[in-house]
Amino acid sequence: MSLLAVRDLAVARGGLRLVEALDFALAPGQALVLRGPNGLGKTTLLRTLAGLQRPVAGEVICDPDTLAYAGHADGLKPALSVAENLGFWSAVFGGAPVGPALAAMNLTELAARPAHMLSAGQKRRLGLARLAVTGRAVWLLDEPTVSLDAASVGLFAAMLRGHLGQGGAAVIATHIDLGLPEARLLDLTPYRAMPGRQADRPAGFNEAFA
Amino acid sequence: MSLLAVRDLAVARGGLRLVEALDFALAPGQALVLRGPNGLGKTTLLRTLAGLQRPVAGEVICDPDTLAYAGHADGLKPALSVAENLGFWSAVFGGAPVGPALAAMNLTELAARPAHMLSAGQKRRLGLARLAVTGRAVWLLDEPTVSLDAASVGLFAAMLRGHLGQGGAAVIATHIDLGLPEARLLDLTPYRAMPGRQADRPAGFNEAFA
Amino acid sequence: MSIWEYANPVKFMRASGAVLPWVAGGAVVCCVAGLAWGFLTPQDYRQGATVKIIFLHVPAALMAINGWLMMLVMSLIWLVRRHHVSALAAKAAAPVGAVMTLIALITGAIWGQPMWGTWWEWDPRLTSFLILFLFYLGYIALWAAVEDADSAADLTGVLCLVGSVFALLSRYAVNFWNQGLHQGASLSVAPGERMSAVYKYPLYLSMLGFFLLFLALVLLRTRTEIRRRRLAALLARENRA
Amino acid sequence: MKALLWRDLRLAVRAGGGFGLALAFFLILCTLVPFGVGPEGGTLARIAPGILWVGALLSCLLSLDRIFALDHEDGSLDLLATAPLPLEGVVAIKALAHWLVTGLPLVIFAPVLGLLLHLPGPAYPWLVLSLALGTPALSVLGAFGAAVTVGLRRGGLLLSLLVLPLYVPTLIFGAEAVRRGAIGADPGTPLLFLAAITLAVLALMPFASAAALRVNLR
Amino acid sequence: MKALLWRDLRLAVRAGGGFGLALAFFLILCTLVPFGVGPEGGTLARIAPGILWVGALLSCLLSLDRIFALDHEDGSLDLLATAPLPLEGVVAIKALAHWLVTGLPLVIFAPVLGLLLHLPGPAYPWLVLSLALGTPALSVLGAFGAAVTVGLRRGGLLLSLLVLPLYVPTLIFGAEAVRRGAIGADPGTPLLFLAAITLAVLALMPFASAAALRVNLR
Amino acid sequence: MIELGKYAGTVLGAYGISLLLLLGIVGQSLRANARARRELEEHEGRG
Ligand code: HEM
Ligand SMILES: Nc1ncnc2c1ncn2[C@@H]1O[C@H](COP(=O)(O)OP(=O)(O)OP(=O)(O)O)[C@@H](O)[C@H]1O
Ligand SMILES: Nc1ncnc2c1ncn2[C@@H]1O[C@H](COP(=O)(O)OP(=O)(O)OP(=O)(O)O)[C@@H](O)[C@H]1O
Ligand SMILES: [Mg+2]
Ligand SMILES: [Mg+2]
Repeated sequence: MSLLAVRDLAVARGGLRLVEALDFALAPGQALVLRGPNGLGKTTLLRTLAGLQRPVAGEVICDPDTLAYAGHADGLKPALSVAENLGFWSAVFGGAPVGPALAAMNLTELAARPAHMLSAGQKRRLGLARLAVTGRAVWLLDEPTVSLDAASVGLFAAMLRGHLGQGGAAVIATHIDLGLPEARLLDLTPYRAMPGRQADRPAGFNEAFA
Repeated sequence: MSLLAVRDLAVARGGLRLVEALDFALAPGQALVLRGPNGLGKTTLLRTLAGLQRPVAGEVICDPDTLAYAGHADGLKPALSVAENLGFWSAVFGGAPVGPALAAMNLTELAARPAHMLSAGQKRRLGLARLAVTGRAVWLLDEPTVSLDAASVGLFAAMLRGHLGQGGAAVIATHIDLGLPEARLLDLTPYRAMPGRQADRPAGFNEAFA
Repeated sequence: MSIWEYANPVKFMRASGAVLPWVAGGAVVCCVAGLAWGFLTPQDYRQGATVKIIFLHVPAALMAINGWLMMLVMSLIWLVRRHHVSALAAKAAAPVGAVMTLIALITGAIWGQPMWGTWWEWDPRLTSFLILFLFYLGYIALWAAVEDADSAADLTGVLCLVGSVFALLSRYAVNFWNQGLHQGASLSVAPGERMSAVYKYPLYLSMLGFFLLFLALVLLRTRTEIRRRRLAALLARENRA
Repeated sequence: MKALLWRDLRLAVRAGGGFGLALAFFLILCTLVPFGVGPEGGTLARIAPGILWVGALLSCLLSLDRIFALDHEDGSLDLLATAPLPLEGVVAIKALAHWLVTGLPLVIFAPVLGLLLHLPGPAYPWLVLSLALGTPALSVLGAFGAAVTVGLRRGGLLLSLLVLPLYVPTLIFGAEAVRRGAIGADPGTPLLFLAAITLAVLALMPFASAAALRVNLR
Repeated sequence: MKALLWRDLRLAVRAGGGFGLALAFFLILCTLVPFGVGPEGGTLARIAPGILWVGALLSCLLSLDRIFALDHEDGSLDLLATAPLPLEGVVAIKALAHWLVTGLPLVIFAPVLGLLLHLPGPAYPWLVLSLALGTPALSVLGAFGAAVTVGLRRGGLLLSLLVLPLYVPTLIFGAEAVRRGAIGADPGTPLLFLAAITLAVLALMPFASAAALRVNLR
Repeated sequence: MIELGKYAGTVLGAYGISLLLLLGIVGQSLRANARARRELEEHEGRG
């Protein structure tokens, strides 16, 4: 059984389709790395998978309660400490302990520091540690290693590998190499939507009137 | 003559020194790449060089009117178009034409699009194009290639090389490889401040009372 | 080959293009005739020449309310059926309705000066019109503020629904708050103090004129909005390609 | 849900004392009015119920945009929308937190400000009661406005334009109750209406707000 | 400098019509007060000068945090601080843009709202004159408050707290001038004080604001 | 000429302002429509 499958999916942003005719399935233990030039629609695709916007065509087959999304922004509260930030998300997602997650991203020493005192890379690490406390099986990650130094990229790869090993899965949009040779690569460039092709139902105003 | 020189510099954030005893000079045509693990103080150092905060000790020797800073945020107005955003900064910095800058970062086709409709990488490209219209000699860049795809990193490297070729200079904090073999590397790790060492003048409340 | 050839916007453009000249012509004829006739009516024994204001005031007030009702219906159609033209029609109706409200308010205020001796009185009818005007302003401002057309249509639709409930609620609240000076509905079928025929027929005519004018303006503005959207859509598509 | 409420309250207390600020604004407003209107006790006493209610409404209004804006900016809202909480619940909790931080302190301290404005004696219990009944509606309606305008830059003023007309019925019945209390009349009817409005709003608005939020997250 | 003014005005017009919004808020406020205070013309006429001035002040206040907050969030402020403009000039220009967008429309439309509140006839010219003299000071003082609170989350209410006390003298003299105008007395003295305050504030505050900004950028 | 009596200013003012407003919205609608049509035709003629 696949954790996440996508059938003939088309996603749109600003009322225009970006990527279409996507088909893939993700079994437990698999990671899919999305590639493609800037502005192709990777972020849009991930948000659609996460259920934040609806697909224009096709369908996403998965249980929404197995998904954890991590976008460009980390969802951190500057006034709360590292441990409090993580503890909140843990409580929301059912109460996994925060200790191991902090340790996995090497944040234990910073646990008491308010988030606004973190550097760019430390914030990102905290954002990634959140994934570990969600207890969700499918991680949807949008450029997770932005601002991370080499050592932290290694930590992240190790955490991801552990997650996959426990039967999780991940979809990752990134421009740089993650050091995950076992991940499947999916270049989205061939799926770029053709402006000509029309659908039965317009994706929005832009398609209804063009 | 060097465009930017630093003598026995120490910088602090949140009242604690991060990096100290820094000495370097940058001649026209030179680029300096700052390396160091997350949270070491690269951003803080760049902001000090830009004059946004004062050094705790030592001095920065340079004409502030030769500096252009580009931080984590790009300074874009979502409601203005790409060309208007760039045109504004050009007007502020003395009216360099925006056409070549747009072309350099492959933004000409997007010129009329409002900035809020750009993807992460497109925004960043616009932020970098701004540097070209400042007409400033020394660029201070904080992780300039975040979110850029490989082609755009190439564009940026080409623009930077052009700038250096015209007698400019650059200080760049980054974790990834820019494809600029001629740049000087400076690993900041050895300059990490020792908590024990006391200065004549405390950097702030935290040092004054420690 | 584009959806433009057979989908709703095309049909709407064709139909409205055919109807619009007639509606507009009727509007001009009825407005001019109604208002001119009204202007020539004799003076009322109590109100003097000021009765003539009624031929502006009442039709405008009616269309102000009907304008909002139309927006409500159009918003519902959009929210339920995702019919793009109806969202644009709701958008097009708002400024027209707001102007009608403004006319009712201003003529009322001018009328109030001789009749009640004050430009403005916090009478319930007047007050609830002022509130209606505020709802119109909020609706228009929201359309202007949201840049993505799809989100703007959805958000203004929800606002229109919620606003309708609260406009009604305010009407009753205001009534509770202050019993006013304003005329009751003297055009109603209730016997007793009925308006004399001298004033009634020109009033009917100018009401019809205002209705047609409203319709013509909404059609015209909807056509404008459709054209704008089409241009934006074509540009967006070119940009993307 | 409880975690969310706790976090919001903790943030309110920690980030620059949101707790006291609405109150402080209320206080300042009630001191400014005499400067503007002139200090005669008679006039002040007459307008005190209205000013107190308008003041409560404005100090509620000023903090509205923070209900969702911060969470939207830092991405928390995206994450909450994919979390195992219904979005309606999130909206309701955030409105509750807003009320606890702004509405409740107003209810408690309004009598003190009534003194400043020479509010007549018999009106005090009705002032407290009407505020207690009415301010929850203000928070919930405000959350709707905040949900509609989240993500819009310079949403602040637009938010006021959208929300203030929605506040009219609450304001009318609230102030009317206090006014009747002040002159010794029976404030029962307006209070009843006020309670009815609040209940209806509490029951229905979270759905509209969640719908607006979903649109804005897309 | 001109480029900055133009950009700010353009943003105000474009991003949701900031132009009309302060005005709309003013209008709403002036309609809410009678709901609170009651509809009697006499009471309203008595408090109209004060309400109009307090309303102008509040609608100015509500848009203050946008003066620097947006520029700070998106990093423009960092870049402006390193640009070849003196920071004092940046502050002054931004205050000017704020006044053009909020203060000026208030000055122009205040008489209409005076009608709603039954402001007595002789007061109208003084209302306009006092607002024209006073609102620039409101914008400049507001820019100072915005500079102090820039970068603080939930700065909105804190900003009000800081700025409202600074507004008190302007409010007192402004409202007093209108009040005197309304009863036919000579409003010369308060107007003179008002003008003096505005001039002093215009000359001095940009320096304080720039200093505060520098601290917050660090 | 019709007789307006002492209310001439009132009545004429009401009619004047109302007609001005009506003409305003009509004119604005027509102009906006003409402009939208022109821009659209220009664009379609080009592409
Ligand atoms: C700003 C002020 C005013 C507003 C907003 C206003 C509003 C309205 C509205 C909404 C109606 C239509 C009611 C309906 O058809 O059910 C109406 C009708 C009417 N108004 Fe006014 N009004 C104002 C001032 C006045 C004044 C000062 C007078 C005259 C003394 C006046 C006289 C009338 C009359 C005679 C009708 C016709 C009533 C009927 O036959 O239904 N109004 N007004
Ligand atoms: N406001 C603050 N108050 C106190 N300390 C802070 C504050 N902001 C950042 N710091 C701390 O200062 C240190 C340096 O931060 P800085 O942003 O300069 O690091 P950096 O080298 O740029 O890291 P990165 O590669 O992650 O961007 C970090 O350890 C951080 O935790
Ligand atoms: N609000 C919007 N309205 C219209 N178009 C938009 C909007 N936001 C983004 N776009 C466009 O949609 C396209 C896809 O954006 P998206 O963010 O999904 O790209 P991406 O693949 O994640 O790019 P990047 O690698 O730069 O992050 C881009 O071309 C962008 O310009
Ligand atoms: Mg992206
Ligand atoms: Mg950094």
